[in-house]
Amino acid sequence: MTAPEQSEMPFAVVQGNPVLALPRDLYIPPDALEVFLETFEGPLDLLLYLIKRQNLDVLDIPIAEITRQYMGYIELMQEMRLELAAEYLVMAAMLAEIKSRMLLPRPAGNEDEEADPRAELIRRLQEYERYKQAAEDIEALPRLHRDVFQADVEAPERKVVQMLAEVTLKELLLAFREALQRSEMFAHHHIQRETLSVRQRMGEVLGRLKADEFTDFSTLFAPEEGRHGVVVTFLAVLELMKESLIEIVQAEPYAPIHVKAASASIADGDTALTTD
Amino acid sequence: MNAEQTKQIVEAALLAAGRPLNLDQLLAVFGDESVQPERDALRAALAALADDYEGRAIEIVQVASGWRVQVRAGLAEWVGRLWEERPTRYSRALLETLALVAYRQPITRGEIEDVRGVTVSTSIMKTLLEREWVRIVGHRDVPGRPALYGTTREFLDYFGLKSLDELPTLAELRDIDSLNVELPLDDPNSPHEVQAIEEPAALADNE
Amino acid sequence: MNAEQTKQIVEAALLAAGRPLNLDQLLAVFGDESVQPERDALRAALAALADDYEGRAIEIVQVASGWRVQVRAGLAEWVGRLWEERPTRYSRALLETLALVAYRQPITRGEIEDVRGVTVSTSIMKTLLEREWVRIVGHRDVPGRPALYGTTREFLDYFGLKSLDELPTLAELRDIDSLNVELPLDDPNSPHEVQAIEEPAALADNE
Repeated sequence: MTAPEQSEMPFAVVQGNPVLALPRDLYIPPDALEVFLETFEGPLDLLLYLIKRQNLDVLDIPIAEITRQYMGYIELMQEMRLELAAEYLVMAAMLAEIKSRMLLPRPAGNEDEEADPRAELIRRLQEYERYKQAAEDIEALPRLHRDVFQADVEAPERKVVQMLAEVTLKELLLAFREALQRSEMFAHHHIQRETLSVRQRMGEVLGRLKADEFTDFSTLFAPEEGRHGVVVTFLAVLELMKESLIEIVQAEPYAPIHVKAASASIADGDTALTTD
Repeated sequence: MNAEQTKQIVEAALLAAGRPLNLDQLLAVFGDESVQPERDALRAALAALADDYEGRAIEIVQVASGWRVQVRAGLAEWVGRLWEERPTRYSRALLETLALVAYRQPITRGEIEDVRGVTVSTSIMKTLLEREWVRIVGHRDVPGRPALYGTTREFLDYFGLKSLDELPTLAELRDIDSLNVELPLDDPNSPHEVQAIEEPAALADNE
Repeated sequence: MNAEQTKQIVEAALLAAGRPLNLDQLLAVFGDESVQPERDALRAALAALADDYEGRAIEIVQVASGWRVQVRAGLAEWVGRLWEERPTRYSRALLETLALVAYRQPITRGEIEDVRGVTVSTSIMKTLLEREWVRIVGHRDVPGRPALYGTTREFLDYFGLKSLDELPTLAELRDIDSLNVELPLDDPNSPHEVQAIEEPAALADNE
């Protein structure tokens, strides 16, 4: 690729005069130019560069001149086959439009009402410039791991202790209600208040029984619980039997009754009762 | 570079490194050889620092890979609390599982899954068992002999219940807001709605 | 517990934590409430430590999430040599995006693009989110419900700020009409006096 020739675009400003033509003897390697062009963060950034380079005030940009320079860069970028973001072309169109509006004579007498055609562009340039500056300010802030190093001293026994989460009963019940609503368990009212204590007792009884050892049936009952407690235990035992969770044996009538947790080997004669 | 500056740079390096530094690594901090202090000057700086740290929270020790600054062992009890992890909230899946165990115990995992319509992860059962809210009370006598789960006394204690009977019936559950009168669900004095994260004693005061 | 012990525990915690600690976190190190010192006692301990560190290699600074002990700025040059990796350089595109989020939060990606005049790549937003400098704080109630971004405490910590108020002042916008009355334009004092307090030499790369 040959060095680009851009007659109108100043590559430098020498003593205030823009150097429009690339001196024939100055060769800029295409790679370097590419890097240079790629440093722009978009059309606003490029425009700001063009303005700042000539020490112009953003508020009073010579639109015709800046537009010409901008178009020069766009052509150069296209010539370099840089991937040109669509935003650059949109800006080119905007500049062209402003330029043409600047050429129109303003109606005399209502200068104030007629907005400067450059106003929107100037607003955007200023807006962008202040955040560009802000980015540079942030870049200059002392930064952790670059300018600031935090003390990090070895601690004895650095073990992580996992704390336990807390739950309220209400949360638990709300979760349950939702599960029930999904499962339509509400349709069958087969769990009543009464059976809850039976179910609790089923767990308790089952927990006391072993599969390889018989337990005396009578020891399952605690007389101090009263009649109600005995009934609950009895219902629990019946329920456990129904669910084939326990085995009950009695050698002969009136002999002591023994209970053990069901195990597969003994229960082979049984039709396995799955839960309903 | 004077001894004071050398000591400051050594201290800064040791405190910030987060790992032990040997003499060579400490020297490298100073830049290339022309500006590095003598090794003896470094040793002197380390000794001076050890003196400075006398009676302070930290100490300099020499370990296999070099020198390091560490918190004195006597302060371990306090510093160790820095790494107590905040509890994560329990998932809805876990709460549903727990509720099903409470209401339908003894119950197998498969039966819980039938009601919930989704699988119950092993980690949920593990958490509930570790928390000692749930225990294995037996095995159902079907192929595979699945474990039967039930709730524990700790479960009742935690939720401030004397027995499972105190849990609302399913009918009552439909209108959970009316339960407040019967159950210690919402103590107006303790804001339970915002739950709990750091409030282990929250349920105790319901009793 | 006397003031000296309190100071030692505070120092040990700050040095070992590897992150800033606020008063609550420092209090928690002491154990449960019955044994925690008064907050004023903690503040006194922090002040005493700051005095101790006078003239030493480290200092205590307050950032958004609390206090941290760090190497004094003058020693960063040496300490930086401990790590072979060069500190990450962030692109201008990323820093400009970050600046817009910091100064104009909550802000959508589209609004950032409007100001910058170019699209903001997904990878930039991803990097900012992964670094935890930026987070989604909500969604704007317009079609598509675009995410609104804001900065985090980690962002402030990272840049050594206590709050967003400490960000460098944003340049003021000048009105185009002011041009006509304020001629001549070349008053060297006027346009830039409102600029950032610390003028970085960073513009150099623009020529």
